This record gives sequence, C-alpha cells and structure tokens, in this order.
Amino acid sequence: MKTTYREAMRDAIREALTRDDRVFLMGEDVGLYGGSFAVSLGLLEEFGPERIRDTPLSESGFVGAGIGAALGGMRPIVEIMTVNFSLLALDQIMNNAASILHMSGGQFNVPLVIRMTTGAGRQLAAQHSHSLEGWYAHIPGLRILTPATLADARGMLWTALEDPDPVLIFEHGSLYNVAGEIADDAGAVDITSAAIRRPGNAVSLITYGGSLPTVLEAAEQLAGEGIDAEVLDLRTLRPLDTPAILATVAKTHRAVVVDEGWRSGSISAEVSARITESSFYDLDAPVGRVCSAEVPLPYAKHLELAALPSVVRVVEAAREAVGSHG
Amino acid sequence: MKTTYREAMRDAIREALTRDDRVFLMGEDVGLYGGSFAVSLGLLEEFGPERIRDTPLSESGFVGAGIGAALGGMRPIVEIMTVNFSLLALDQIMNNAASILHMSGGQFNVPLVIRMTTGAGRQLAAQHSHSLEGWYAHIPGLRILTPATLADARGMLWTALEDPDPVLIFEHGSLYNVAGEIADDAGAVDITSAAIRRPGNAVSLITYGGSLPTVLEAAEQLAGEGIDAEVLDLRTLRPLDTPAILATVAKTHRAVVVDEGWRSGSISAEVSARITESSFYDLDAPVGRVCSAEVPLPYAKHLELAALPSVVRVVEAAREAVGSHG
Amino acid sequence: MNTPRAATPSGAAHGQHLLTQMLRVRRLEEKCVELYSAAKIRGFLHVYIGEEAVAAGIMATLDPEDAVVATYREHGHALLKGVSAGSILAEMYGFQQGCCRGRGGSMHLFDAATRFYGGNAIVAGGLPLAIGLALADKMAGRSRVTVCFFGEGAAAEGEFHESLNLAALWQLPVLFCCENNLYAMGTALSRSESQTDLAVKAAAYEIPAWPVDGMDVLAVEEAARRAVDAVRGGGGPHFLELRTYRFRAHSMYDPERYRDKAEVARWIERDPIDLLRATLEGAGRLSEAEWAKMQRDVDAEVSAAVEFAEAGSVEPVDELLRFVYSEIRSP
Amino acid sequence: MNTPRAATPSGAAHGQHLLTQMLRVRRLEEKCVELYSAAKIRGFLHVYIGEEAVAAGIMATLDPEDAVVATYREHGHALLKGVSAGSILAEMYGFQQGCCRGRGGSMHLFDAATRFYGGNAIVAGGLPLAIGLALADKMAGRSRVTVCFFGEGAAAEGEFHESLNLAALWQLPVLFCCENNLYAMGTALSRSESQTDLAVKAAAYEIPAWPVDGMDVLAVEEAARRAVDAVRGGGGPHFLELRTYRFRAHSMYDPERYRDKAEVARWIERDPIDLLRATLEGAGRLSEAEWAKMQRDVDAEVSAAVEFAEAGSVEPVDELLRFVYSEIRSP
Ligand SMILES: Cc1ncc(C[n+]2csc(CCOP(=O)(O)OP(=O)(O)O)c2C)c(N)n1
Ligand SMILES: Cc1ncc(C[n+]2csc(CCOP(=O)(O)OP(=O)(O)O)c2C)c(N)n1
Ligand SMILES: [Mg+2]
Ligand SMILES: [Mg+2]
Repeated sequence: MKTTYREAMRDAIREALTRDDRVFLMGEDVGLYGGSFAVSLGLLEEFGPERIRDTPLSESGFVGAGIGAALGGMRPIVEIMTVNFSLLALDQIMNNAASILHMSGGQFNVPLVIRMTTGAGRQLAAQHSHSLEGWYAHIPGLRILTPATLADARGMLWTALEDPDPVLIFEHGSLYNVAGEIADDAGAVDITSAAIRRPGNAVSLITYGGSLPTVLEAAEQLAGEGIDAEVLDLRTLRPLDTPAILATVAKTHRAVVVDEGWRSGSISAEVSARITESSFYDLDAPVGRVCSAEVPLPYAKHLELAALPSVVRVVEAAREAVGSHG
Repeated sequence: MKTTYREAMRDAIREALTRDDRVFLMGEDVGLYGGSFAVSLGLLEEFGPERIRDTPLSESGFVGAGIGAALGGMRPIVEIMTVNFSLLALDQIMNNAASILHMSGGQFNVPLVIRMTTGAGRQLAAQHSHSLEGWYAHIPGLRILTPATLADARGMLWTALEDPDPVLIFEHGSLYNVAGEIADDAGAVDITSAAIRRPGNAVSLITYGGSLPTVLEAAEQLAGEGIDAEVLDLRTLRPLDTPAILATVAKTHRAVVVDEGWRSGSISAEVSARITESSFYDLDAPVGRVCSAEVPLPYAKHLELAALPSVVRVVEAAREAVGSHG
Repeated sequence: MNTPRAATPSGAAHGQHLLTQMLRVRRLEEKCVELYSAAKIRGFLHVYIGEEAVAAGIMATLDPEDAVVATYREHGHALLKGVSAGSILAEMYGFQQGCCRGRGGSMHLFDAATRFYGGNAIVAGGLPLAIGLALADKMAGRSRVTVCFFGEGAAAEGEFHESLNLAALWQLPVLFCCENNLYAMGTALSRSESQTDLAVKAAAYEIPAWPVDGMDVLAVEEAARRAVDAVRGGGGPHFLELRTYRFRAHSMYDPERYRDKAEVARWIERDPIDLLRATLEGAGRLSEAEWAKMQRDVDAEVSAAVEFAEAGSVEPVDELLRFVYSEIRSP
Repeated sequence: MNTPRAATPSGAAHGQHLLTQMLRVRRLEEKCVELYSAAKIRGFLHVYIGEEAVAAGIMATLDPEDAVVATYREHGHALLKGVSAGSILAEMYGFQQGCCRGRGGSMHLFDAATRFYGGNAIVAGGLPLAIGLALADKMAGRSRVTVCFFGEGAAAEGEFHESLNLAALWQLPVLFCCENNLYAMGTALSRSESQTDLAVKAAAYEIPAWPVDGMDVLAVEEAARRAVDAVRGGGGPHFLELRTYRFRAHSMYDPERYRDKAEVARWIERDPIDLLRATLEGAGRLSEAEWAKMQRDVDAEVSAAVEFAEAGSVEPVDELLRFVYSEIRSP
C-alpha cells in the first residue's frame, strides 16, 4: 500500500490508541492544531481530547507527567515538538526516566515513549536544527530509535510501547514527506537490530535516520564508479547492535560512519571506537566519519548545506577508505 | 606554598574578584552557606552579597541571567552546585550561551564562566554522580576545562575569565581535599593544551580531571612491572588538543583512554576515533578505553566502585595494549 | 501502619497513634545520624527531625492505595507510608535486603507495595512525576490521591511552576505538600522568593491553598483531611504550606552558618512530639505508663531494624548491570 | 528612529510618528510574506501583523541605550529599535549584508549598535537573558532599562517563573512585555493556563503588573511610559500584559484549524493602524495628504530595503566555521 513517513507514523499512533486504552498521546499542539508536523492530524476527532492531549508549553512538566503516568500504569506517548526543546526536559529524561528502574532496585519500570522531530536541513538556524539522538544515546536506561524507512516509521512505535522501559523515537524532519510502498499488513518491527539496506563488499557505510537517503544515494553513485558499498542502517542507537557493525566490517574491511550530529562526541565516534576495539585487525583503513561541521547551524542555505553530511562528502570519504591500504 | 585544590580554587576566585570588578560569583549557597563544597567560604564577608550572590533554586534562570550579564558587560562566574543540576540549565547553555555569537554573526560574545562539581565516588547514587563533562564537549561554542592539578585549579579560572566565549569548568568532587605545593606566584595558566604528567614510552594513558590520580597510580604500578607508561592529561575537553594526543601515540604506538563518563558516547570514544583517523598506521594495538559501567550509579559502595574506572582496570587495559601486536 | 480514614481524630487511641508515628520517625532518624557517624551509612544523609508532624499528619489521612512522592529527606515519609524500618536501614547500608537492593540509598527509597515513588534528589524533580501519577488515576477513573512532598526551596524552580499549572489546568487529584522549614540549605525563604507567602503563590494557579502550623500534628491532620477529601472528591489539586523547621543541619556536612542557635532553640520549644504529648497528657489521654510503653515499642522497632540491617549482605558485584533495563519484557 | 522620551504623546507629530512606526512594521511584514512565497526567504517566518501597536507603543518610550530582547516574531521589534529594514531583509535572504551576516535568519535578528539582543526561537528562552542584562546594569549603576517581549504561551514555561522571581527578588530594571495574542500556535490561553489573567500571575511575584489594550497604541505607550519610568527610577521590574491578536497564521505552515474566521474578522475590526488613523483624522491631526505621503514614504523605505537585500551576496562558504569562537581574544 502507498503511504508516507508521516502517515505511517500516524497509522502507528492510531493503531496503538486502538489496541490499548492505556495509550495516549500528549504534547504541544498535538490535538487541535493537528501536530506541528501534522503527524497527529485528525486523531483528536477520532480519540478525543483526553487521549490526544494538548499541553501548555512546559516541556519538563509534561515529560515528567508522562513518566509519572507510565509509573501509574498508562502507556503514554509524549511528543516533544522538536529535539531542540527537549533540552528543557533533560533533567526528567536522565534523572527520572532513565534512572528510576535502577534507583528503585528494579521495582519501578517506566514504560514511556517519547517522540520528537530531529535534524536540520530546512534553514531553521541554530536553535532549531539540532541532531542530538546520538548524544542521547550516551544515557544508560534509555532506548534510542531512529526510524529511517516507512516500515520502521510504521512499525517501531508499537514495539516501543511494549517495551517496559523508556524509549525515545527520533523522527528526522526531512523524512515526513517521503512516500512509498509498505506491506498492507505492515506492523510491529524488531527494535534491537541494525539492518543492511544495501549489500556490498567494498566498504561499509554505517548510518541511520535522516542520513540514510543521503548514504543510499552516495552508494548508488559509488556503484557507478565500481565501488560496491554496503549500507548499514543502525536503526537503534542505544543499545547499538555491535555484532551487526562488526559483521559488515568483517566483510568489507573498511568503514565510514555518517551522521548529522556534530563530529566531536558524535555517535560516529562511538561506532568508530567500537570497530577499532573489536575489529582492529580486520580493518584495511582507518574508520572514516562524515558528520556535521562543528558550528551552531547557520541559517543561510549554502552554509547550512556546507555544514551537513552530503552525498559528495560521503562519496569522498568512501573513496578515501577504499583507496587506503592497511 | 602549601594549598589544597579547594583553596586554590578559592584563591583563584578571590584574585579574579580583586582584579576585575566586572567579575562576580553567583549560584546556590555560594554566600552565606559558604558554598556547598566550601569553595567560596569567606568570600561573602570579603566581597559582599552583590558580588557573592546567592541565588534561589533556579538553575535555568540564573545560568541564563549569567549569560545576559555577560552580554551586558560583566564577567560572571556562575556556580552550578553540581553537574547533576546543570541538566536543568542545558537549554540556556546550548541554545543561548553556545549559540549567540554565531547567530548574531559575531556581534555578541558571551564571556561567561560556569563552574560545577562533577563526578562520582562518594556513594551519592544515580542522581548525584554524573560525569558529563565529556558529554558537554560535544557542543560547539563552548570551551570545557577539567582542572586536575593544584596549579590548574589555581590558574585556569583567570584564563577562562579572559576568554571572550563561554567556558565551563568541571571540578571533580574527589579532588577538593587534595593537598600539595604550588608556586608562591602561581597564576593564570594556558587552557588550550594537554600536558604530559608522566613521560613514558610503552603506552599512552590519556585521561583528565578526577581520573588523573587513578591513572598516575596505575602508571606507577605499571612501572613496577617494567611498563613505562606516558600519562597525558587532556586538561581541556573542548577543543581537544589533538596534536598532543597524536604526538604521544606516535611515541608509544599504544593508547588507553580513561574517563569517568559512561562508555558509550564518552569523550574516550572521541579520542579513540581521532587516534584511529589520524594515527592508524602508527598504532600497534587497538585503542583501549576504561570508562564507567553503563549504569545509573548505584549507592552501595562495592557496586559504585565496580562501576568506576580503577587502578586495577587501568593497569589491565594498559597491559593488554602492550601485550597486543599490530 | 496507615490510619483508617474513618478514625476519630480526637480519640485517645488516635492521638496516641499520631504520637507513635512521630516518635517512630524521630527515633529512626536519630539512629540514622548515629549510624552515619559510625560510617555504616554513607553518601548524603538528610534527616527529618523537627518536621515529623508533617508526614505523620498527612499520612494519617491516606489510603494504602494512595501514592506518595517525596524528596531526599524522605525516611519518615517512607516509614509512615508503610515501608519497614528494617528495609529502610538496610537500604542505607547498601544491602540487598534494602528496599531498593542497595541501589538507591538514603535519598532514593522506593517501595512498590506501599506506592512510595521515592526519594528524589533533584529539587522539584518529583512534582512532574506526581502529577503524572495523578493523571493516570484520573484517566483510569480511579479515586486515588497522589501526595507530593517538597521543600519551600523547590518553589523557585521551573518544574514547580509547570507542575502546578498542569495540575490545576487538568484538575488532577494531587495534593501538594510544601514543607516550609524556612531554609533551602543555607538560603532563607526571604532570600529566594519575592513572594514569601507560599499559599499565595499556589493560589495564583487557582489552586486552593492554605498554610498550616506544621508543628501541630492535629492541625496538619485536620487540614490534610480536608484537602485529601476534596482532592479525592474530584475537587482538583490542593496545596498545603506546612510551616515547620528542621532542628538539625541540612545534611551531615552543614556547618549551619546561616542561622543562629537562638532561632533553632525557639523552634525546638515547639517540638511537635512534645506538643502533642503535652496536649494528650493535659487531656488525660496519655498516661505515664502509656508513654513509657510507646517509647519502648518504638525503641524495639528501631533496634530490630538495626539488627535486620546489620544482618544484611551486599549484592554480588556481578549484579552491577541489573536494573538498567527491565528483565521481563512485556509480551 | 526612537521617539525621544520627552515627546508629548498627544501632539500631531507624535501621533503621526506612532502611525508611521506601525505602518513601517506592517508593510515590512507584508513584504516578508510576499518574499517568502517567492522563496527569497526560507526557514520559519512568523509575522507581527495585527500586533504592531505593542512594539510601536513600547519602543516609543525607550532610550537608545535601553536593551530589547524579543522572540522569533521580532522583525517589528528590531525595526523599531532602529535596525534598518535593509539589513533585516538581507538577513532573511541569508546574505552577508544581513544584520547577522546570514547566520540568524528571521528568528535570530541581533544588532549590537541598537542593543537588540535577539531574536530567540526557544519560547521563554529570552527571559533569563533579559534579567541578566538588567542585572549588569544594576550592578554597574547604570539607569538603563531592559525590555523583554514574549508571548502569553511562554507564561507556562519554567523559565518564565524563574525569571520573574529573580527579577523581583533582586529588583532588577526590566520591563516584561507579555504579548497576549490569545494563542500559542494552536493553543488558546484557556487551554494552557489555569489562571488566564496574566497580570494576576505576574502580581503573584510582587511585580507591579497591569493589562493594556494592545490594539490601542496610545494606551500602550502611556502604560509603557509609566512602567519604563518606574523601572528606570529604581522601582524594580514591571509587567505589562498587552492584549493583542495576530491577524495571520502562526507561521507560514499553519492551516489555522484552531480558530474561526469570524473571530479573526472581529479582531481585524480593531486593526491598530486603522484605529490610530481614525483617531488622528477625527482630531484633525492627519490629513488625507499626510496619510498619502506617509504611505509613500514607508513604501519607499520597504522598496529600498528589498533593493538592498536583492543586491546582497552570500558569505563565502569557507567562512562556515566563523563565529563559533570569537576571533579577537581579550588580552
Ligand atoms: C535542582 C537541584 N539543585 C540543587 C540541589 C542541591 N540541594 C539539595 S537540597 C537543597 C535545598 C532544598 O531545600 P528545600 O527544597 O527547602 O528542602 P529542605 O532541604 O529544606 O527539606 C539543595 C539546594 C538539588 N538537589 N537539586
Ligand atoms: C521551548 C519551546 N517549545 C516549543 C516551541 C515551538 N513553538 C514555537 S512558537 C510557539 C508558540 C508560542 O506562543 P506564544 O508564546 O504565545 O507567542 P506567539 O507565537 O503567539 O507570538 C511554539 C509552541 C518553541 N519554539 N520553544
Ligand atoms: Mg526547606
Ligand atoms: Mg501567543
């Protein structure tokens, strides 16, 4: 069936609301406005204002309320309009959501899902262009999902809601309009493993989320040059599927990690470090990284584009990895 | 002259207040209480309540006020009692302090210093034991300092105050009582370069802050086993002194990075990735990492100790690096 | 250990029950201080001595199914919600017999059986949780109450503001109990709030709010009963400002430079235990012998708790990584 | 472009000045919308159409040395604080001739020369900055005022609460200007605040606060003058609730499902420009010819600004990493 990423997310939310009446959606403008990215459009009419719950501008308050509601037996889906505003809720996310299970010696789990839009690319400038999903992946107790495909947009939410622990879902803003086919009976998907989106032998391009289309395009271009790249979609940034990472490197002996976070301390650094730790003697070249420039994202289009990972930069990094000899 | 880390910090603050009347100290209980770690003890009497300014419990508010005051021509030192509470101020730190210079096209710099205590080791459990300085180092626009020695405790603050941009100083709680000698005229120190704290040839142990004493002890023990480790104190986590990192690796061909952050996405990952990127062919062994276990820090002493980097773990990692052959 | 809601607040048995509850907290806290000095307990320790009337008066009005969220000064709240003194002490020993298997320590007592949701060491961090618990009850149509304790220092935090607004806007069944002991560490209320009348602050959210003499357990109980009944009856959030005082230092590290001994002494004259005892004795509702027995019983409970804790054992180190993620994943 | 403080608010010249100021904002905003449709401007664009009386009335009472902090809906504030229309438009074109060299865009206009401190796209994120600027003035003994604009939606955020308390506690020279246009994106005030009278909220911090008809620029100016004088005179923070309305969508992406056309139409009947024009004409203080000239002048200014922007150029790409850290480090 034809769908878009946005519709797939909406169908996933609708399905969850229908299947389990402990589920509700809460966030700024999710109801009457229809969601700032129109993801929840129409759901208010369908499910009413209790379950499609508009909140005031109080990120810390309503994220904390989501944690409390989860402790109280509900299965809240909290929408933070964008990752940029999630900083206001970080105390609740790290000190409560991620810690309560442990602090309570296993007594209280927090079955909460937090969704947020992430990423740059629309000239929204420094305060509205963060890509922090890799940064969030530093926090034990959280599970971090980055659906990049229609099937994952459709399927990750339900699995996340079945998870007894807090799950953060990062939806890249550039993906909402992506259209394509999914199976008519598309549903829950596994949220523990990475997926090979394009098999290849020459170099592993490791990425996730909003960068996946860029990387796939780069892989096509590389194929035209006779470089057969394998593309691994991490899907889940915490916990990382290390075996899948090591498996692709064992096959290709070369890797480039691509993500939209700032380079220093990015998830790419972690992937690189793990590869080096475990597959050092498999490697024929240093692990490359293509990340965002270390700058608060500029508004001007040409500068923004220059700051972000691009097909050109991925292709260059792949060529370099392939050209090196260990 | 004899001093302690705590006194050195206090002397540094006193000197700054004396030298420049744009400087003031602001934070929770910095005044009448004397500072929660007694760093500012006595300064209220000396400088009065305007310049040793107690704040209500409002981390976002007073950090933001510090940013505004810096924009208004002051040189504020904002104390966040501990890094754990800084999460409440993250929006101000990332979206304002780190971004305004850039968003304003270079018009408005933010000469603000934020000090906070960091680290675990005193059985304070999950919400009071974070080590997030490496995590903060992800943010462009910030400078991240981690004084580990008495001279740095004494000297980094003034240099930080002279910096036109926001500087975060992380003081590890376990260091305050460290006593020793510093030069009578000890003063401002450079805040851009890493420092070799122990020269050696066999392996580079790269660390900073509260882990430096652990690593130095491990190096002593390794020396007893005939392994001559070089110890590099990063001192500044952003921007990292990459040349110093590469130089020590060029010398020893083996490296272990030690830090108290959770392993995934730690600053150790970044150091490891940089080494691999730039010195891959210098390396005789994969870069090792000794970090904290990926768990919200437990209260029980034996569990907390097991979670943290220790002399034993550093020694083992160094031995492994030395035992490997590339 | 909870008083049934139907209890006559003025009966002798009831009065003695409240006195016992306060005494249990007092003796447990004194023991904690002793054990801290003996290095049996580590980390931060914040005791509730002087403030017992607050937790005792409020808990007396709760049903077992009601939820409590508290702060790092929560041993008394945990005890009076029904967590055993033994499992509290064992927790502070860092033992697996502790209510959180040694993971939480003094600042993070949790107990699922009694719906005690911590133990939160981030000032004001518990308020959003409390309204979320209340939201869950409201959405599920349950008539439970969630009680949230916090210090007056928390009132300056953004999370206080956001939580009160959400609770009022959504008319959630939550009772905010602000323990105004006049200081947040060393910061007096007047140095942290432009408006020092906390009930006025709460009323600005359209939340019914009133101040209560927090040294008078009967006054606390009466106010709490009124508030809890209103909340349970669908009246939306309520707010009590409990005017109290901590007799001891903020924590074990506090040199108390910010207040003078005379002030402390003045407050100690209104020791909530002494006050109720005098009232009961004056009314002929507490004999010498009853008082003696009460003390013996409480001492026995605390001694037994210490014994329980002393007999505890540490969790094997290879359990370090447990409880980061749940072990049982739902179907 | 600022009106000197001594101006007679009732003089014809002054009335015409206010009208001009509002018209300048209106025409610039209309041009922005046009340029957005033509894809010359990108990113998010939030226009101020309908709310012009607020910025015009308040700016008229400020000295050049006073500081302004605003939100992402700040083109008008920037313009009336004295930033040139050309450099504002060039900024939205992403050009180096823009006031932020193309780094900020619509939501982040900054200007050192006029003490315009942004342009902040985090709701309530500007409030702490504003009190910090005021703190700097107070500590340095300067009698400057900092004015902080924000929407009523910001009132639910924790940073609002923390900032108002700090400002009042420390008696800082800051004027809070809450632009209550009734909606935060699609969320009506009554769906976001338990207390919808914002002046009452502010008063709970002991901050003098009063509501003002935000469609009547003379009323705004009068209230602002009173407040600014009080602030400048050492009276501590003040708070104005400006009751206004945005005639257009929240941003360029808003389908406006949350309000009906009739409501918008009712408010448009009180268009602040029409209102003042009618008042001036009624009082014989604005002739047909003067109005025609005013429009021509404003159109000319906007056209010149467009021309300036169109002639602009992009910063070389190798400047990407500039302005992350300062280039000149202090001695
Ligand atoms: C967000 C945050 N900031 C600072 C602290 C450090 N701290 C711990 S307790 C405390 C004082 C709190 O006072 P109050 O809320 O009145 O409670 P009390 O201790 O008087 O019971 C402070 C500042 C903290 N735990 N959390
Ligand atoms: C902290 C934060 N949360 C959410 C948003 C998204 N957002 C942008 S504007 C807006 C509405 C703000 O309304 P209000 O403060 O009333 O100002 P107005 O747009 O009406 O001028 C929202 C929710 C944001 N920018 N910042
Ligand atoms: Mg207190
Ligand atoms: Mg509004």
